[in-house]
This record gives sequence, C-alpha cells and structure tokens, in this order.
Amino acid sequence: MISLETKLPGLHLKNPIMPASGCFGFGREFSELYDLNKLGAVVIKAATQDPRYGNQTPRVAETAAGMLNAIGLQNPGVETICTDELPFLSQFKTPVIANVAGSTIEEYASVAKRLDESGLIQALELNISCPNVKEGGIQFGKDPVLAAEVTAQVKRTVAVPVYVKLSPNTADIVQMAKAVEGAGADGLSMINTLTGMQIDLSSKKPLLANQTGGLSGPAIKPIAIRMIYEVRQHSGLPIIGMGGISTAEDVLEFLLAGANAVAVGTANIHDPFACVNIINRLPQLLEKYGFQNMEEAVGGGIRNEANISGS
Amino acid sequence: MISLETKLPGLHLKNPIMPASGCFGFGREFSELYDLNKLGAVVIKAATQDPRYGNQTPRVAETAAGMLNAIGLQNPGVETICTDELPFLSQFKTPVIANVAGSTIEEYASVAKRLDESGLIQALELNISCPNVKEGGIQFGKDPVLAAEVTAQVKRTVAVPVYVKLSPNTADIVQMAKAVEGAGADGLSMINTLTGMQIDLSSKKPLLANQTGGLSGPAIKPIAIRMIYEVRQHSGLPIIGMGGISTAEDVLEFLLAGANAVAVGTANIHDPFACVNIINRLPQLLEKYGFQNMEEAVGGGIRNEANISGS
Amino acid sequence: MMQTELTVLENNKIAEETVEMKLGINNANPATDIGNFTPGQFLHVKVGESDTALLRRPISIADIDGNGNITIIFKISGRGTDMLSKRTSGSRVNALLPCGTGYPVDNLKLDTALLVGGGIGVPPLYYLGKTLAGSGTRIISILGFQKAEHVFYKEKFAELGESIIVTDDGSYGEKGLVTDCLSKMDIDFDCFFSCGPTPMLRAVTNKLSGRPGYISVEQRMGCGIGACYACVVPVKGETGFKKICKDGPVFAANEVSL
Amino acid sequence: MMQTELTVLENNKIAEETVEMKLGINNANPATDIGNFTPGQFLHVKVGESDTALLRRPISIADIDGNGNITIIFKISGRGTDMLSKRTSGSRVNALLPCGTGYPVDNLKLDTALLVGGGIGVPPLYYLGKTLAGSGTRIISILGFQKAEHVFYKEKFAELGESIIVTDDGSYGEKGLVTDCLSKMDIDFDCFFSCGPTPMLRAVTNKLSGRPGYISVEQRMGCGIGACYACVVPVKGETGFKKICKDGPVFAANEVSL
Ligand SMILES: Cc1cc2nc3c(=O)[nH]c(=O)nc-3n(C[C@H](O)[C@H](O)[C@H](O)COP(=O)(O)OP(=O)(O)OC[C@H]3O[C@@H](n4cnc5c(N)ncnc54)[C@H](O)[C@@H]3O)c2cc1C
Ligand SMILES: Cc1cc2nc3c(=O)[nH]c(=O)nc-3n(C[C@H](O)[C@H](O)[C@H](O)COP(=O)(O)OP(=O)(O)OC[C@H]3O[C@@H](n4cnc5c(N)ncnc54)[C@H](O)[C@@H]3O)c2cc1C
Ligand SMILES: Cc1cc2nc3c(=O)[nH]c(=O)nc-3n(C[C@H](O)[C@H](O)[C@H](O)COP(=O)(O)O)c2cc1C
Ligand SMILES: Cc1cc2nc3c(=O)[nH]c(=O)nc-3n(C[C@H](O)[C@H](O)[C@H](O)COP(=O)(O)O)c2cc1C
Ligand code: FES
Ligand code: FES
Repeated sequence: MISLETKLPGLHLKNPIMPASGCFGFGREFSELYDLNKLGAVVIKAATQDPRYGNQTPRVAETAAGMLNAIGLQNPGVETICTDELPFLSQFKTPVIANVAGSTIEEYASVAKRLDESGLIQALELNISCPNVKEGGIQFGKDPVLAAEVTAQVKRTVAVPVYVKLSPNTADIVQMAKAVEGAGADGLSMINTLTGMQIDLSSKKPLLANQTGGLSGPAIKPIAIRMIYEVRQHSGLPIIGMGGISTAEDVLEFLLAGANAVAVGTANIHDPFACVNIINRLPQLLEKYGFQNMEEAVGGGIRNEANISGS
Repeated sequence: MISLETKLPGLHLKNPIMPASGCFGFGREFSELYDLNKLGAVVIKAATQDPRYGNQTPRVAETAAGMLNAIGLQNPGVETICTDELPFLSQFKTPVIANVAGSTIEEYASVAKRLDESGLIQALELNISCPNVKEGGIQFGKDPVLAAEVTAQVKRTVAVPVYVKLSPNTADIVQMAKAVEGAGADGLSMINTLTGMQIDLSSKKPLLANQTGGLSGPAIKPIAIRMIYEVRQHSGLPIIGMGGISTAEDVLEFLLAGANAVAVGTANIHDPFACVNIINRLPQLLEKYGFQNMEEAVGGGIRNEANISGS
Repeated sequence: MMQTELTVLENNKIAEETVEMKLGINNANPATDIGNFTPGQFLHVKVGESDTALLRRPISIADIDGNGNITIIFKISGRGTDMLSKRTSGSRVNALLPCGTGYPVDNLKLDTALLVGGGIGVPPLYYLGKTLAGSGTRIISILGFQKAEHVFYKEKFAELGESIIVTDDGSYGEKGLVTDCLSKMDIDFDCFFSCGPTPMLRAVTNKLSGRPGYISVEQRMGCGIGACYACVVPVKGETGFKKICKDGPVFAANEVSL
Repeated sequence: MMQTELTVLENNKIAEETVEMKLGINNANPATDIGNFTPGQFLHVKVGESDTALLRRPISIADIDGNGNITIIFKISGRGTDMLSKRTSGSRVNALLPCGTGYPVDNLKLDTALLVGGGIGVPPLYYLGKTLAGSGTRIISILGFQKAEHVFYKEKFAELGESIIVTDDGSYGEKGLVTDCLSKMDIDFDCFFSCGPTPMLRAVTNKLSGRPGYISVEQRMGCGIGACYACVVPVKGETGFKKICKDGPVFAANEVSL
C-alpha cells in the first residue's frame, strides 16, 4: 500500500489529511467518535488573546453545495486553550497546528508566543482574514503590506514554523502569497472562506445575524484549486490546501494542483467521519491513478502541463 | 396580478428578467423555443471589434452546483453583429442590451460606437473582465482606475445608457462600483464569473484547455448577493443582478439585496425555459411574500435592516 | 454518540405536512445503546448529500418503543424535511444520535408536571410525558397548533393525563395561544417543561417566571456535536454562550436568554 | 427542437456498464415530430438538478421504432450517466430533442456503406445502418470495443449486413483496433461513416483520407442548442469553428480538424 507519509516544515505527518480550523473545535467531540491518532494533524479553532463570545445567532446557513458561517471567532482565549485544551490533545501522537487570530499585530504576536511557549503545538497557522482594528477594520488578508508585517512579527516571536492562511477575497492571490513568503512564512494554508450572504425571503433580512458569512464547502472548490495552482507556480512554500474537500478524489485534485497536504473543513459537519474515510480511501485511489507515492502526485497537474508546453 | 414593469435608465422593461450575456447567443436558438417578446430584455454575447475564435476545447466543465466556462469571447465581430444578428432581434419588441468586450480602451469605445450607431440596441453593458493588452494583461475589472477610464471613454462616445459589468474577482467591490459611477456609468451589472479551475484526475491536467475558467451557477449566488447588498448601500446606480439565479425565489432574493432587475445565465443551459418559467412564477411569489409591487421588493432586505437598527 | 444508518420502518402522515416516522437501529442493543437516550435529546439527520443538503437537520426523539425503535415527528417546512419525508419503508436514514442533553428525568421526583408545547415542539414532550408518567408523575399538557389540520397526537397525550389543545384560529380546541390558556387556568404543578418556537418559549417563561421549569431551545445548527460553535444561546446574567447541541437543547428555564 | 419529458419504457443492461433505454415521447405525432429525426442526431438529457448535475448529457439516438419510441444506449462513465442509468420504467427523463445535424441520409444514394464505430460511438451507427439498409444500401460494419464484456448489438449489426467485431485485447472477435482491421481488409465501399472517441476518428480519417465519408464528433457541451459556443471544432484549412451541437455532431470527414 502506498505510504501517505508527508513531511512539511516542522511537521512529520503520517498522512496529509487534517481537519480544518473551526470545524473540529479542539478535538474533544471528535475523539468520542474515532481515534485522533488516525489524523495527519489536528488544526484547532482560532485562538485570540482574550475569550471571545462571537456573533449573535443564526450563525450558519445552507447554500447550494456549500454553507455560510459567521461564528465570530468564539473561543475561550489563548490561556484557557493552553491550560485546558492542548493538554487533552497532547495524549495523541498527532501533531497540533494552532490557528491564531487577532485584531492587532501585537495580539497575533502575543497569542502566538503563548502557544509556542506551551510546548504543546507543532506549528502555527495565522488566520489573517481578521479585520485590523488599528487600520480601521481593513483585513490583514486583503493588504499585502499588513499581511507581511503580521507574518514577520510572529516569525520574530516564535520558534515553531508559521503557516499563513490566505483569504480568497482578493484580486491577486499570488501577490499575497509572495508578500508573506518574503516576510518569512514557512508555509501557506489556502483558502479561507469567501464572503457571502443569504437573504431570508420571509423576514426580508440577511439570514445570518452578522449579515455576511464565510462561504465554504464543495461550491468553492474550483476557486481553491485555481488559487493553489497559481500560487504553486510563483512560490516555493509548501501549501496546505483546503476548500470544499469531501472525498479522496478531491484530495488528489488538490495535490495535483500543488498542495502538499490538505485540510478538510465543512465536510466534517456533513459527515463527522469525513477525514478517516478519506484517509482510508486515499492509498487505493493513488494506486488507481498510477501513482507510486505521494510526491508524484504533489503538483502533478503542473509538471504535466509544463512538459506539454515545453514539448 | 402584480405588474412586473421595471424602469431602468434607457430601458422600459415589461419584467425585470433577462438572459445574461453569453448564455443566450444572439437569441436565434431560443427564439425557436419560445417567443422572445416574453423577456424583459435580451443581453447578447460579447461583441469585439474583429471576429474572435475563442479558446481551444474543452471550454466547459461541471462543478458542484456550478460550471466553469472558458469560451474566450468567440463572436463574429461587431460589424457582422450589427448587420446579421441585431436586425433579427429587432423583430421583437424586447429591448436589446449589447455586451461589449475589448483588449484596449480604444476597442471598447469603437465597438460601443458602432453598436450605438446601429440604432438597434437600447443599452450597452461593458464586460470589464477582459485583460488589457496595453497594461500587460491586467484586467480592467481589477483596477478601479482602468475601469473608470474605459467607462468614461465609452460614455463620451455613445448616446445609449452604459451599464458596467463588475467582476467579483476583487477585494473591494464597492471601490470598483464607485469608480465607474464616478466615471459616468448609468448602471451596474453584477456579477460576472469567479475565476476557477478543475483538474482532471486521469490526464492530471486542468480540464479546460484554457486552464482556468469562469465559475457560474448556484454555487456563486451567496457571493453575488453579498456584493450587491454591499454596493447598494454605497451607490445610487441601478443594478442588474446576476449569479446563480435559477428560480423566482432567487430573483426575489436578488431584489431584496438591492438589484433592480436580474439576468439569468447558467440556468438557461440547464433548462432553456428558465427565464420564461421565472417570469410566469414571479408575480404569485411576490404576492405570497406580501409585496404589492416590484418597488417594494427592490432593496427590501436593506430597508428592513435599516429600520431595525434605527429602532 | 454514534453515527448510524437507521432503517425506516413506517412513514405516516399524521397531520397536514406532518410526518411520523418509525426508525429501527440496526445491530443496536436496546438496553445499553438506546436505554440511556433521554427525552429531549435529538437525532442529527443527514437528509441529503453535500451538494443537495449539506447541513444535517436536528429532529427530536418523539418516542422509543419497547423494541428500541425510535419515533420522530416532523413538519415539512423546507427542502430538507421535504427530502426526509420521501424516505419510504426499508430505506436508510443516516443520523448522529443521541445528540444533546435532554430533560433531567432521572433526577426529578414530581407529583405533577406541566407540558407546554407548540407545533414542532410537541414531539419531544410526548416521550418526556410518557417517561414521567411511567414513574408516577401526573401529566397536564397544553399543546398549541396553528389550526385543526396541524393537530397531532391528541389521543396519545390524552392517555398520559389531562390534555388541552389550543389553536391560533380556534378551529380545534380552545382559540388562542398556549399562554392565553396559562393565564385563564389555575394549574397546580411542580415543574413545567416547554418546547416550541422561540417567541412561544419567551412568552411561557415570562408567564411562569419564578416557577421551576425546563425549556428546549431551537437554533440553526452545524455539526450537532459541539465542535463548530454554530448553535449557541446566551447565558442569562453573564457574558457567555452555551451550545444548544451539546449543553442543550434542554436548559433550566432561567438559565439562558431567549 | 423541443424540450420534453420522455417516459422510460425499458432499462436493460446489455453489456458491462452499458445500458439500453427505450424512451416514449408523450403526445408526439410519430409522423411529423419523430419522422424527421435523422441518424446522428442526439438527445440533450437533463440527468439531474442544477446542484447535482448542472450540465445536460448528450446521448445519441440509437434507434427509433415503428411506434416512435426512441432507443438510447449509453455507458456508465461518470456521475451523470450513472444517475441516468438508475431511471426505471415509468419514470420521466427530460431531454431536448432532436439536437444537432445528423448524417445526410436523404441525399445519399449508396451501394455500399462502411460503418466504423468504437465503444459509445457504436449506438448512432445502428440507427444509421438500419436507415441506409432500409433504402437498399449494403452495410459493412467494423465495431471496436475494449473487451468481450463491452460488446453489444453484435446480432443487430449482423442483421444489417457483414459485421466485424474487434476488441483491444482480442477477448472477442479480432484483436486490435478498428484501423488494424481497415488495413488488413480490402473493402469496397462508396462512403464511410465513423463515430467514436477522437483518437479513433483521427486514425480512421487518416487511414481513409481521400475517401468520401462522414464522422460524428464529441465534445463537452453546454446548452446543446448552439447558443453558448462551448462545443466547437476547428474547421480544416481556415480560422474558424463549427458548433458540434448545431452544425454537427456529423461533419464530412475532411471538414473539421480533430
Ligand atoms: C434540537 C432541535 C430539535 C428539533 N426537533 C424537531 C422535531 O422534532 N420536529 C420538527 O418538525 N422539527 C424539529 N426541529 C426543527 C427542525 O430542525 C427544522 O424544522 C428543520 O431543520 C428545517 O429544515 P428544512 O430543510 O425543512 O428547512 P430549511 O429552511 O430549508 O432549512 C435550511 C437550514 O435552516 C435550518 N433550520 C430551519 N429551520 C430551523 C429550525 N426551526 N430550527 C433549527 N434549524 C432550522 C435547517 O436545519 C437547515 O440547516 C428541531 C430543531 C432543533 C434545533
Ligand atoms: C453528440 C454526442 C453524442 C453522444 N452519444 C453517446 C451515446 O450514444 N452513448 C454514450 O454512452 N455516450 C455518448 N456520448 C458521450 C456522453 O455524452 C458522455 O459519456 C457523458 O456525457 C458522460 O457523462 P458522465 O456524467 O457520465 O461523465 P462525467 O465525466 O462525470 O461528466 C462530466 C461532464 O463532462 C462531459 N463529458 C464527459 N465525457 C464526455 C464525452 N465523451 N463527450 C461529451 N461530453 C462528455 C459530461 O457531459 C459532463 O458535462 C455522446 C457525446 C456527444 C458529444
Ligand atoms: C464553521 C466554520 C468555522 C471556521 N472557523 C475558522 C477559524 O476559526 N479559523 C480559520 O482560519 N478558519 C476557519 N474556518 C475556515 C475553514 O478552516 C476553511 O478554511 C474553509 O471552511 C474552507 O474549507 P472547507 O470548504 O473544507 O470548509 C471555518 C469554517 C467553518 C465552516
Ligand atoms: C457559457 C458562458 C458564457 C459567458 N459569456 C459572457 C460574455 O460573453 N460576456 C459577459 O459579460 N459575461 C459572460 N458570461 C457571464 C454571465 O453573463 C454571468 O455574468 C455569469 O455567468 C453569472 O451568472 P449565472 O450564474 O446566472 O450564469 C458567460 C457565462 C457563461 C456560463
Ligand atoms: S452545531 Fe456545532 S456546536 Fe452546536
Ligand atoms: S453546447 Fe452550446 S453551442 Fe454547442
């Protein structure tokens, strides 16, 4: 059977499949359903400095082949996460990636530092889709200069590798990727959700209390694939790909586009066993399509393309 | 029965439903299926100065609740359109909106001028999702300065009203809307397709010959609704809304978000009678949700919100 | 908590747009697996695939019979429940179960329980009433429906004890809302249990404020298992949220803000 | 051209992953409506809804019987054909029909026609062969399949005239490709007709270049009616495209570049 072993900066994964941040809490609930040792890694819900209570409800809505969410970064704060949640996860041999959010560069850096110092995480993922309060609410993830600054500041502060999670709500994803690469990022996570809205016909109002929400699920997969494919050609950084993955076939498509590993988000909500089902199926799928190992698949769509245009 | 009559700059529509550009050719094929007089308007396939042969095939792919297309602006050129296609459409009492594309500002202006002079169209729709060859391929639709320039230049050249069709591949749709509003646009069309990709697992290559394609269909509706809702609050221009409409319920959602009329694209490909089915159903749907007329519905989602926050 | 494929044993239309469905758990041990399901818990039902209905639908346990078969009762109120209503006998239904925290029936020693239900909030009260009645509690129920055609389970509740039906338009039983009924009557009870739309719960808890009671709260859900933070409700008197799918859907009447 | 709900009359598995489906047109006049459908035309079939299978699937007319019932034969090769294969007798299938321009049978006076088909390109050749045979043309057919389990309609083609089956692995009939067969044999014919995967069409037209013939071309489609420009094929010797769904799928062998 094909080995799914995958090496990324700071991470030695037994397989390239991990739950995406926000769809898996801190792992407790899923650990009642299956052994978390099966996962390549666990990405926890975003951590902020202080506890956050999030948005009003409703927080989710169903859309065609997707969903909107506006949770609003609810989390118990980095201190509680380090004392109550991470120790629970450390009973598993699965690497933990901590997702970090903040309203200022200082908050990102201080949350990252606390997580790093806990010694309980193997990597950080910076969720830069958050509005920067100092810059009047403009998202870190929409401005390459801000994105680079937050990356550089966190890199100066921590020892573990730093993955920056890019937002797709941009006209130029390559520019964003290059900005954070230049600032020292060790890897990229992409993509986060696209901003969307649903209006309820009966109340005539946006269905989500927050009005807008992040669109995720199969609907956005073509956008994720395109962005990863583009970035792969302009950046040497490893990519954790995500956006609409629900089957092993989807994973292979992401690998061919250039992802080195993948995260599964919304699919866990539809089927809590999504990650393990994918992990079980991936080896035979890779064999079916003639791959001898994982490395052959990664970026395979691009190598192949390059050969053709070169010939 | 509720009247669907809708007035937009330069356009008096018997109903707010029109086929979207590119999904309806020049109307000939659909005229064999139903009477085009039933439509609020007809938007024709993009016109360019010279004939264009478009991209290699495959040009379309199916995605979750959507599709990708990379037709590549195939069209017989503005001259043939004016002499062979528009006269055919002029037998109907339905207003014609001509979609205009180009590689330079000069091309946009000269195509627009020829169409205007034909006397056979009632409005223009500028498809600014095209790459500008002079500016090294950057899309008009991604740069507010270029978008404003092309709008202003076309406005100087033609008498008919000019609708500018915005691309959703941007971090700030409001900025784009304001830029073209400032340059004299009479209305907005939104949204065009999102750039996406599908990779074929067997060939390991992007499925579309053009590699990337435009994502359309129900999958993108939440993004369209969000963008229209945002723009409606910052621009007084009338909006022709589109993106994933396939039912009368979808139309009402677009009206509530702030669209004054709507265009139906991909749904025609799934069901060629989509537009007429929607037109037939819309009056009873408006009644069901308690509307007395079209005006009450337009922007209803926003007015309602404003009331609530004001109380 | 488990994910399982239930088998549809019966699909009965019991009122306008209202379906009663009996579901069998395959290979389950009625004693250990189902014996500890409590009234107020729910099934998180996969009604479609990720392109047709990505989110699961929460549906309460309306009854469990001696063989460990589960009854659910639901109203066809949108696409998902419509899809579910079309599953015929023999077909499979994927569900997570049992979800949430139900009524604390084991810790309650009551003389008289008042059940106040509205519309699709009525089903879980049946399993609750049956369980309480089984341990000797006297049951009084007040059940509200929009109109006569929506009324269901009136005989079943009548078997449990005194049962009053009210309809918005008076087309069956008393006319008005369940709270009108509460105002008019002088009912003696130890604890009330209410389930229904949020405005009704708000009215009921206001009317009965200060009295011991439990309410079951509704909210749009994601995961249904406590992992995604979609389904929260504010805790009364402090900044903080509880998860309806895990800490609830049942809460003490004065615990959460509606 | 019309959009109609066809009724599934039969659904037969006739080879591995290959379905023969008989479809009835309701309220159609066999003489006027169906009488002018030509071999080579296709149905543009709505296999699902816009969230499950947005694009229609083009499937050729494989036969039309005396009652105006249409036969299609298709291979389960992906999600859409899988969905279609599950429609049982009595269910409805929404299709646009007849689509495209078929073989110009009315304008051809032939002594001998050579049919060269591969895999899912075989079905339209049956209706073509039947029509030509009906007007006195001698039919020779060379049909290629991957392996024995995929072979279908061998008796039906044998009834029309001389028929040679080739399989890639030799598990049935001759071993090899249809073009190997063309090389080995010295066949006398007036006109050839070919349908199958593009590489096969390319090989066949190369081998038979200079001979009069028609080919039926495949491409991914959008609208199927000529409005969206999805399905084009380059015209030989000039810059320009023809639409497969409208100008084709049948073209003169030297008309388009494959
Ligand atoms: C704990 C709990 C128990 C429930 N028990 C029952 C029951 O026993 N019988 C019954 O008929 N109904 C019950 N409901 C309500 C039921 O979940 C909704 O009616 C159902 O989800 C509507 O789905 P739909 O696809 O038909 O509607 P749509 O409006 O198409 O659904 C769209 C989305 O909104 C969600 N949604 C819509 N209405 C509600 C609602 N009232 N509560 C929560 N989510 C909603 C859906 O789950 C779905 O994600 C319960 C709800 C909760 C939270
Ligand atoms: C004019 C014409 C006539 C045809 N007649 C027949 C027939 O009689 N019997 C038969 O078995 N097949 C026929 N085909 C091929 C058939 O259309 C495809 O096998 C089918 O569309 C595959 O759909 P899917 O959902 O199973 O596969 P998927 O790969 O899941 O389909 C994804 C998308 O690609 C398109 N696609 C995939 N393969 C093809 C293909 N070979 N040609 C065109 N589009 C494709 C699908 O239509 C769909 O839009 C014909 C094709 C054309 C163009
Ligand atoms: C309910 C929900 C909560 C999420 N919370 C977070 C979060 O806290 N931090 C983050 O970086 N991304 C968050 N995301 C985004 C996902 O991690 C992922 O990037 C996105 O949903 C796309 O992947 P998917 O289509 O597989 O869900 C959340 C997504 C969902 C659906
Ligand atoms: C096959 C196809 C061709 C298109 N061609 C054009 C075009 O020529 N000009 C244009 O402005 N938009 C074009 N569009 C975009 C549509 O007009 C529309 O903006 C978009 O598809 C979103 O709407 P929908 O989801 O209803 O299709 C095309 C879309 C499709 C699917
Ligand atoms: S629905 Fe996910 S936490 Fe309750
Ligand atoms: S499929 Fe639309 S033009 Fe042929």
